[in-house]
Amino acid sequence: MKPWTRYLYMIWLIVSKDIQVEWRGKQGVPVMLVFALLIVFLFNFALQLSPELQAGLAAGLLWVSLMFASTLGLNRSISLEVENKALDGLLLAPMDRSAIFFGKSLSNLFFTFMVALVLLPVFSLLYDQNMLHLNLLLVIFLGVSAFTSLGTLLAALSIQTRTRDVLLPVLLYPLALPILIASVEASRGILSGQSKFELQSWLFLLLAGNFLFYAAGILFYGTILEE
Amino acid sequence: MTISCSSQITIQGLIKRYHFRPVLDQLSLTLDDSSFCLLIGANGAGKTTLLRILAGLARADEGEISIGANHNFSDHLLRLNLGYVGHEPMFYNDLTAVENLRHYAHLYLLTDAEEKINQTLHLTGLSQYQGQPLRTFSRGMQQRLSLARALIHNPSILLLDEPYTSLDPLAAKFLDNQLHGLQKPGRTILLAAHRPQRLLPIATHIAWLKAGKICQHLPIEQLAECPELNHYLQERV
Amino acid sequence: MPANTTNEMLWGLIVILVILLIYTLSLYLRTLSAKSQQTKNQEK
Amino acid sequence: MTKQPKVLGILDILLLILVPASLVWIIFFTPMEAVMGNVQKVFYYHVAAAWAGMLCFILAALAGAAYLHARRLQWDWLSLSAIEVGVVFSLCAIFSGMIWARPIWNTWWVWDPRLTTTTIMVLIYLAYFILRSGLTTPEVQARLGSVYAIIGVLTVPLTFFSIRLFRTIHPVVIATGSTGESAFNMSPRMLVALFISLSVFTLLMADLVWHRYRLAKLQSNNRKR
Repeated sequence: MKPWTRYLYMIWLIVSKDIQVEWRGKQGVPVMLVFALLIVFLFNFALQLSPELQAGLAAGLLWVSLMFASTLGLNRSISLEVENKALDGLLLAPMDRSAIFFGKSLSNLFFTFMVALVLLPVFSLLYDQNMLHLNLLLVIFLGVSAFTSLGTLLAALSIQTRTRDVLLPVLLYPLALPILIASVEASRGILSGQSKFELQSWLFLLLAGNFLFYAAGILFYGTILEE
Repeated sequence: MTISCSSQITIQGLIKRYHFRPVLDQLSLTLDDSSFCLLIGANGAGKTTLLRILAGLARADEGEISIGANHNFSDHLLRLNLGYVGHEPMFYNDLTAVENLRHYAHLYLLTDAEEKINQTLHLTGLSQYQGQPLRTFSRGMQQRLSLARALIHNPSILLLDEPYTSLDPLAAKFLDNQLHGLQKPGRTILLAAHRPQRLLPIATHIAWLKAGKICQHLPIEQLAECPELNHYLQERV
Repeated sequence: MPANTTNEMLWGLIVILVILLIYTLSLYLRTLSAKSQQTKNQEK
Repeated sequence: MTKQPKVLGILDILLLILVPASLVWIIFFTPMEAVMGNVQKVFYYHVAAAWAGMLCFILAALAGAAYLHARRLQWDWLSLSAIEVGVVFSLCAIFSGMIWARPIWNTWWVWDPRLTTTTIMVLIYLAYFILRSGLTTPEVQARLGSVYAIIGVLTVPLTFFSIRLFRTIHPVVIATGSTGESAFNMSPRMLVALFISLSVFTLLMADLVWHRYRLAKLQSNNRKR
């Protein structure tokens, strides 16, 4: 097996293991989905959103509920590994530590993207706005990918503290703010019919975020996990 | 896909600090090929720290470790030849025993994964429990499965961190004759034990970790010549 | 005719100086307590 | 604990002279802004504070990288000190910016990119202290703190550009240029004032970080016993 295929194979092993555990326990995606919908209803009553006003806020609401839901997923994903110190098992495996980072962040990305795919039709119904654009899916993919890669990295930090995963939102949200802004603005642009060209700067920002956080993950995940 | 290299472990000047205190202070130790060494020492003497550093789970502040001729200790391919059993079983509660083992078999790039899984399950006497999720396993059974995980890729170096803790007498007996079977030429075993009495007949060497250093490292036969160590062992019965 | 905002100017500068002063003070106090802690340790 | 080094003493005294001198120069020797009046004079200290804060966070990230490489705790003390002083300077910049915005836009808070970025940086680095207090062993505190400090400083450009972009698309009601914009058509005297403020704050930063470093060293030695 050539080094590259072995590296990708390891990443696939971690992702498939996470999917297998999720399929068996069903503690991840359903919880995230219900939590996201809960957030939407809470905001609806809290902000007394009138129907016509809501259309503009749909993008913002989508991303805030996605952000909170994916935080649950990030915490579950890391506490899964720390439960029986299964993370040591991964550290014992003959692979570079960055493969663990890739595996975990891709599996987080996969679960959060699943939640997003279910949320979109629900939002379309709630705000009678067709939200099933291909461009929107691309923006959601880029935004969620940046958010979950940064989240995976910070979850490895927060899990080592005394309060375990309570600290993740405090560490994650200020750092992830640009990603949230870019994603909401890009989604709002797409929903209001702007072409991808007009949203170029937002997409570039999302790409930069992705690149930055994946690079940080590769560089520091090993350092964070090593004792 | 195993790298053939003699399984001699040499450690020089190993230092590891916690809260500024050097838990391991200029520790040096050489485990020659195919030896079965008992690592004894008081609680908090650094036995677990040493084993975790050797397993690549922790990083030494200073010092050199080389396994066989390979000096690049941090090369992750070296871990193909390393088995480690810690205090925790390192499995996923939602998966069954065989799924957990299959996960590790793939991680260690085994081509004959299924056959190896059945083999190690049989060796550790867990064949009939293989379909059950791990959360239903007792501490003893989890420990056995952990040993199966450490042996599945037939490593030439085996690190066991107090495998007897919280085992009932039956499981302890079971582990004894398994340890007997583990010894083979080309495999080096380092076992950290809290009460090493029962392991003296099996082991070939004994190393005493005190004050961050290996103060005694001698073959079992010469145990009589070191009264201090003997006294320490009597206390520990 | 420029607005008469001298007060705001003074307030702005004062805010910065006050924050810096408070921080320097806290730094000084913490150093004192650390030093006394150190002498206590040395006696032990 | 070693006695305070001579240079630090000189620096303290120098600052005791320079700070009031810079204030006098700003208040009396710079022209009054045609529209805003005197409040514009807060601009020099406001920009200098933001600049010193930014410098601190960059220094902290470099010290963090040095710790990860050399694993000497001294680097971590420097990183911690730089972040603490950086947060103080950023707070100075935020509050002075708000007081400056008050008479011009009669709102306390205006979503100006620079001001908002500084506020988010304060949030990021408050999280740094929360992370450190959640960790028990000093070595782990240093290692994870350094990683977080580096990630923190890497996201600042991203934060700044996303907010600036957000601003240009949703301009604030009275778009008379943000608090820093008027900095470019400055008379020589104003430039001198800006230069003085920047250098005074840079010296002040060095002084405070050095003092905080010695405190961190002292506290660390106390914990060793």
